[in-house]
Amino acid sequence: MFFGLSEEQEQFHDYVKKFLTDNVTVDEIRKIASGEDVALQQEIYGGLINLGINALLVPEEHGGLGADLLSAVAVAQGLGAGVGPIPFAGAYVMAPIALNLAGSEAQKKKYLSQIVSNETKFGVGLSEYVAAREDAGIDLSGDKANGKALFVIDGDEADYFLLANKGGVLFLVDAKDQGVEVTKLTSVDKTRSYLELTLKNVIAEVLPESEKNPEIAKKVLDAGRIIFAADSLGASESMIEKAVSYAKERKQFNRVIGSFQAVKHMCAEMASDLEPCYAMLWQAAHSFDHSPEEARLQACQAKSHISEVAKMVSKKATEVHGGMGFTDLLGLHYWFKRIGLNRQLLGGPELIREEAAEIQGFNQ
Amino acid sequence: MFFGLSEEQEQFHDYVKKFLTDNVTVDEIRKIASGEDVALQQEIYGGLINLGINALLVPEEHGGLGADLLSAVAVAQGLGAGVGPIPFAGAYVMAPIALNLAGSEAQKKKYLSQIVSNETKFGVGLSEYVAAREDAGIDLSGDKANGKALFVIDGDEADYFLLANKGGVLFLVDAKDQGVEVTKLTSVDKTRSYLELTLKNVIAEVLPESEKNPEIAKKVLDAGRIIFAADSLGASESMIEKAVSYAKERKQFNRVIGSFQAVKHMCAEMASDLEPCYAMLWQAAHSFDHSPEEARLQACQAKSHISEVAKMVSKKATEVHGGMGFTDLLGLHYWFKRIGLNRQLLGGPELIREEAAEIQGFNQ
Amino acid sequence: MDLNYGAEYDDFRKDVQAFCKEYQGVSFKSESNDNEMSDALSGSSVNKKAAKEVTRSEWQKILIEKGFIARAIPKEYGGYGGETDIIKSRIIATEFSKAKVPGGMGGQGIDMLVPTLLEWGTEEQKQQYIRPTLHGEMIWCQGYSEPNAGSDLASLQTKAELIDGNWVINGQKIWTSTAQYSQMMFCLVRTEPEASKHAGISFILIPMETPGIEIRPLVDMTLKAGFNEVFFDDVTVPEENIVAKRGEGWSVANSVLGHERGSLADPNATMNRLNTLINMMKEQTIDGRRLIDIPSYRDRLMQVQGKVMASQAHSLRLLSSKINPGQNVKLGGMIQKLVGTELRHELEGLAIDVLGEIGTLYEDSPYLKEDGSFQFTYMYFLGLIIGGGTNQIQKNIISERGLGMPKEPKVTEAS
Amino acid sequence: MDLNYGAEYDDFRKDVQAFCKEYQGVSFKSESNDNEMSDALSGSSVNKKAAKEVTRSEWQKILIEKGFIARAIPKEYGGYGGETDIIKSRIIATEFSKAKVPGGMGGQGIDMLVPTLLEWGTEEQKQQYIRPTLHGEMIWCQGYSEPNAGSDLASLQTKAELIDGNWVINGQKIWTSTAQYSQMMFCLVRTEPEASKHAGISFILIPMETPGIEIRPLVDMTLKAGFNEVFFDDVTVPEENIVAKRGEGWSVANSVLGHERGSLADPNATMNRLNTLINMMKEQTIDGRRLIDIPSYRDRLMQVQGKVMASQAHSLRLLSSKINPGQNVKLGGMIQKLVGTELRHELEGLAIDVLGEIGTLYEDSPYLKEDGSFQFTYMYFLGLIIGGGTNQIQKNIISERGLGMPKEPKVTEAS
Repeated sequence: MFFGLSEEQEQFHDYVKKFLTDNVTVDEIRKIASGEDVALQQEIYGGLINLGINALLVPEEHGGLGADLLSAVAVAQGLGAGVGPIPFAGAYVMAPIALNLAGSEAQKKKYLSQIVSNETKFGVGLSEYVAAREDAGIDLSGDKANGKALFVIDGDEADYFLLANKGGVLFLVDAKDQGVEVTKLTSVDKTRSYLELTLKNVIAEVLPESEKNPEIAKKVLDAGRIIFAADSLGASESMIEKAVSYAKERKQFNRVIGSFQAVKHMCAEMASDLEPCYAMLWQAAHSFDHSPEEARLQACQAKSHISEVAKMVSKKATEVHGGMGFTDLLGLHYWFKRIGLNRQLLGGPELIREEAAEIQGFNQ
Repeated sequence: MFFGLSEEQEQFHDYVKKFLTDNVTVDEIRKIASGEDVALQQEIYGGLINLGINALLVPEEHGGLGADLLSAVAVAQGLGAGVGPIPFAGAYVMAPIALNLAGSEAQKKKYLSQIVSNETKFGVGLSEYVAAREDAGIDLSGDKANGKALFVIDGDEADYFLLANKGGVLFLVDAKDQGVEVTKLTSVDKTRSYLELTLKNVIAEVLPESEKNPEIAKKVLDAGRIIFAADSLGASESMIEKAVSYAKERKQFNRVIGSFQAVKHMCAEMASDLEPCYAMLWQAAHSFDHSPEEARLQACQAKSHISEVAKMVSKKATEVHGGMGFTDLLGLHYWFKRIGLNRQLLGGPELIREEAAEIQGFNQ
Repeated sequence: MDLNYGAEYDDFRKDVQAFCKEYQGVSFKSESNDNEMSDALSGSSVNKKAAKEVTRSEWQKILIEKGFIARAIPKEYGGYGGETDIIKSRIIATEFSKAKVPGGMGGQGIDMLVPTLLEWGTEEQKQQYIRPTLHGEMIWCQGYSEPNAGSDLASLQTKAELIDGNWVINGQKIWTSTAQYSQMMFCLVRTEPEASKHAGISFILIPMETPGIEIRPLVDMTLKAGFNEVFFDDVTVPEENIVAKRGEGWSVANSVLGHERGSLADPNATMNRLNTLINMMKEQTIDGRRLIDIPSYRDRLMQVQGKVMASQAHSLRLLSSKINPGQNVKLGGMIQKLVGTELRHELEGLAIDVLGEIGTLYEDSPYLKEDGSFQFTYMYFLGLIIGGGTNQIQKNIISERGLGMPKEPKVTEAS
Repeated sequence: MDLNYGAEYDDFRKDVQAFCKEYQGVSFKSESNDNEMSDALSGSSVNKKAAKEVTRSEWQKILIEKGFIARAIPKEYGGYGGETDIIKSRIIATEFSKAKVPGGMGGQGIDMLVPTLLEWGTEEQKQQYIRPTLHGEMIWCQGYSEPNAGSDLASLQTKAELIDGNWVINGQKIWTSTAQYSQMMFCLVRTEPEASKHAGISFILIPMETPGIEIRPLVDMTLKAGFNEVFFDDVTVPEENIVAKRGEGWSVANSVLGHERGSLADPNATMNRLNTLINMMKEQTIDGRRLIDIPSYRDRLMQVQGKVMASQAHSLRLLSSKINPGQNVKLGGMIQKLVGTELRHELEGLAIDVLGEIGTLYEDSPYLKEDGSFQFTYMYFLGLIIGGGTNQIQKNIISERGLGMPKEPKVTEAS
């Protein structure tokens, strides 16, 4: 019996976290966020692709590493810890899982190996499936898709977009299709891409199993939620580390502020609330692969609970930094904003808790 | 322009608070709560009746003081502050308001003057009107009432019970009616009476205006909620006072514990959250008499918000007292339990917030 | 309880209403130092289509002439020359807000420097600075905080030495808003290095054109609001630019500091924002369901509404205590900054949550609600939770001065 | 991640299950020191109709013989004489809980004194005390806290002087649960008044029959649970009743204190309570609406469920760290008392809220749900938030030992 990340997963995590710490200083994040240094972003992206994060969840038969979701969680924690400015949750988790579960043999063969070779990149837009805002929503008739998808993630250089209609039918559209109009959306978190798609009579390549089994779209969603929870957990962990070490150095009233009980207790509260989240998250990821009957509830609860804890951490850690926490100088706000965006992606806490109740049959 | 309790209301309040501080020590509360000293309870009751709390809300034409609800709030704050072990919210606020608004001229003449002379006492049971639990509920047909009323307040020595059916029709039943079966209920707060009534073909004396105007029952409810909010506010104020003064005396680690930032901040948090509640409460009471269109929302929000603040205060103040807060020695728990009971009476915060939303037309 | 202001004030209100009617739709010829988010912060909606144009400075003069601002400031210094009347101030604020007519200028010159000079300044200083400040022709910034003197402001190290009848200033200030637009700075400097921490500080007025001043913009987490760092390298100003005596700077600063703390989170602005949020929750939908019909959002909304109502009622009680000297609400005033900033931050966070992914949008998008101001204000009020005496410091103050709890034992050596 | 325990453990589980089947319905011949609320505290439901009756002591012996308790305690002292195996412990706990078969006795003798003696005791002490303690024939109470030594336990003042080969003890203890049923007390006393605070304390065993001991019940806010004050007036016990050396008492006490802190809020008990709450919310109604269908209650329930799930998963991680030495979860162990007690208090408070007025009932009423245990446990866990090192002290520990933050500067004189 071993409850936790395996040695290999720990290594994955530590590598990602260290890679970002070493290669992505706050100055560099700033340049990437402002769009000033696209080359740098590409370089970082390349470095992490070299590690194989793209191949992680692709089955071995298609050339991937065939790892489980917990391995992806280990990576996501590292990306959150270093506000990794690259695609992951959509492109390398939700897309391969969707293709593998819902794709035809031909589709799997074609696309999964292209994910491994990184020839083909996928943006993912399930927001309308989760909760449609404004006049968004996609109408799928035969092999034609029309409508609007908001908040597509990982789509900046995408060759294809993985989308879903309200019924959970998953399909791909080619980014080069004439009917696809792409608009960039700017969120608070500029380290990740965020798009709006307008589809006019676009050819939709349906992943056939998703038509037969609406549980597949839910499963893809679970995976995405677990990954965003992992990202927020990693970001929270970093914010606490930064707050604690700032409090040990910063002096006011002839003392390091970390010797004031108020500051100490804020740090203790953050750490105490975050600590059980690791196990919660890992259990959800483990269940995703090994105890599917428990996975949905655990994924929902992990996403909503960790989002709440992370919000608290993002506020308190900023407060511990005092005025410096509010400036751009330390760049602490990149973590704050990362947590802020993750919180809303694929459903905010209230909506997900409604789902958690539904899963347990609590809603009439 | 003057926003606050008038000098007279302040005096009322201070008198009640001082009367209880002087006459009702923790030892005496303990005896009253355990039912050991009924005579003492009667004595206290008598002392407060002498002050005229029974006549407060009865119009002058019926021999009362004709005061406004804010005066009753001043009294209720004092009762809460000293965990006054006497009837008030039901017997001397809701009952006279109900009789005055909904009674026929004959009923007013008869009952209101009897409230002033304290010949007749009223228990009040509106719980089923607010939110019926279990198989409770009262069926009113013609002049006969059948059913069960839970959580009747102020009913220990009542001559009559003021009740309502689900439609808000208010009526009186004679406690001596053979069909009235009274069972005592024990709540955590043993300083106040709590009854269950079973009615079998009991003669119901309807207050006729309440049949014509269902707003009257709501108004009676508003008054009750404002009074319970006032009681919790007074109890919270006392708990903070006790916590602060304990923290100034108790020493640990060679310091008074009130010099520890953790303890200071707990006290500051309690005080900061409670302080705006005074104005909120007074405004609600003032609106009850002078701006009826604003009163319902203000009453709901005052009851739910102050209940939440009081719950927080009751926990933190106990924590500041450390182990002594948990014992019966200081009797702090009488305030804790008073706040606990008030929170649920006439609707807990969630239910009342639902009503607050309804009042504003937010529910579809 | 008496919520009526009386006949005199009813008449005054009519005057104000008439004025507002006359000037409805007034707008400003563009001047530089407007903050694009100032409307979100003040909770008001922007009146974008304007009928009449005046300059900020002209508008100031009109308002002073009517006694709507600078009411209690003597005529000889450019004020209206009347009595302080906070009920009238409130009536003005309410009616201007209702009619969406812009109020007078704020800023650290008018809010802080003018009252300071009235209390501590020499006749020459009053003559020289108050009028142009009131007229909006002299903008001031505040030089208080330093990188190593934040919560512990009194440990500030910027030094001023009196050399040949001039103060020669060296050091650095931080969190200096509007420094880049200001003609003047009022500044706390250490003039008596031998004296104890608090007794060594003086209050000095510095023209921002003086050679040796360097202003570096300090970008904050919103990437919008304008703070600065200001560096002094042998900045030389005349000896008479000191306000009060040497070493009295701490007292001078404290005499108006409380005022700033209270004004950081105006309950009326918070109520306006709440109403904006409610309207938005009635309009926006998720899967066709109105946001306000989603019970868990609605319950949070009701919780916030309760707090906002309490705050607003509380501000009336504070107002009352100012005009009814017997009313003691000492603690009531102290909590305003703590409670107000936390509440506002919570409210803006709720707005983001109900908007979900739309709530994460920022800067520029057709889907932005209220110009993306919820995200901006959510962060900005986190800044205010920290700034102006962090809320941890506020809790110290409330417990010590409000509840009479003992100070923490002093520590002399750094641990 | 590997949640399987392996074949050996699967077999063991089967043995336990067979045992549970055999003893299903076992109950105890009434003995005095049962706490009527202990089932609510442990989160289990009471099995009121019993088939077989045994005494507590007989049951202890059966369980020891099977190795279900006292597993790693040497046979010579009355234990099973096996190896510590926390997976087996967990399997036992799980299966006993499922089958509603009562577990072994707890209490301060078995949980704290026995491990202390095994580590620090002389051979004679081990021989004399461990066996009867394990068999439930010797009940212990703990004499640590004093009225003026709560959070600051090391400042305790109860004095023991060595006079003619006996310890003569004077002073007072508080928070002594089960004192009235105990044969023995293990007690911290000051034996070296000249030494520094922590170095002056010794750990002494006191028979409760010794003349000069007075026990006064200490009623707490629940009006139920049994704490006591214990007074010592020239209480005389033999010199050899000291455990370890003079002045080592603080180290002795600390070697098992951590254990107590962790066990104050068992996540499995919390999960059981959550399930009880969920079932109740499905059954109870307001105006005919099920409680669980009221969205604001349900949302709070889901929030609490999230925390409970996190806690339960966390306890698995802690278990794992004990059997996989490389796994470092130092901080993870430290937070258990803080997080667990707060969560349980919150959960019980939610149960009261959803029950509304019914939730305020106490002691005796046909409408009581779960015997009124929600109110009891709500208060009891507030007591645990305070007791066993208040949660403020826990935060000090977490920040200092867990996060490496500096201690508060020491103050030598009282302010």
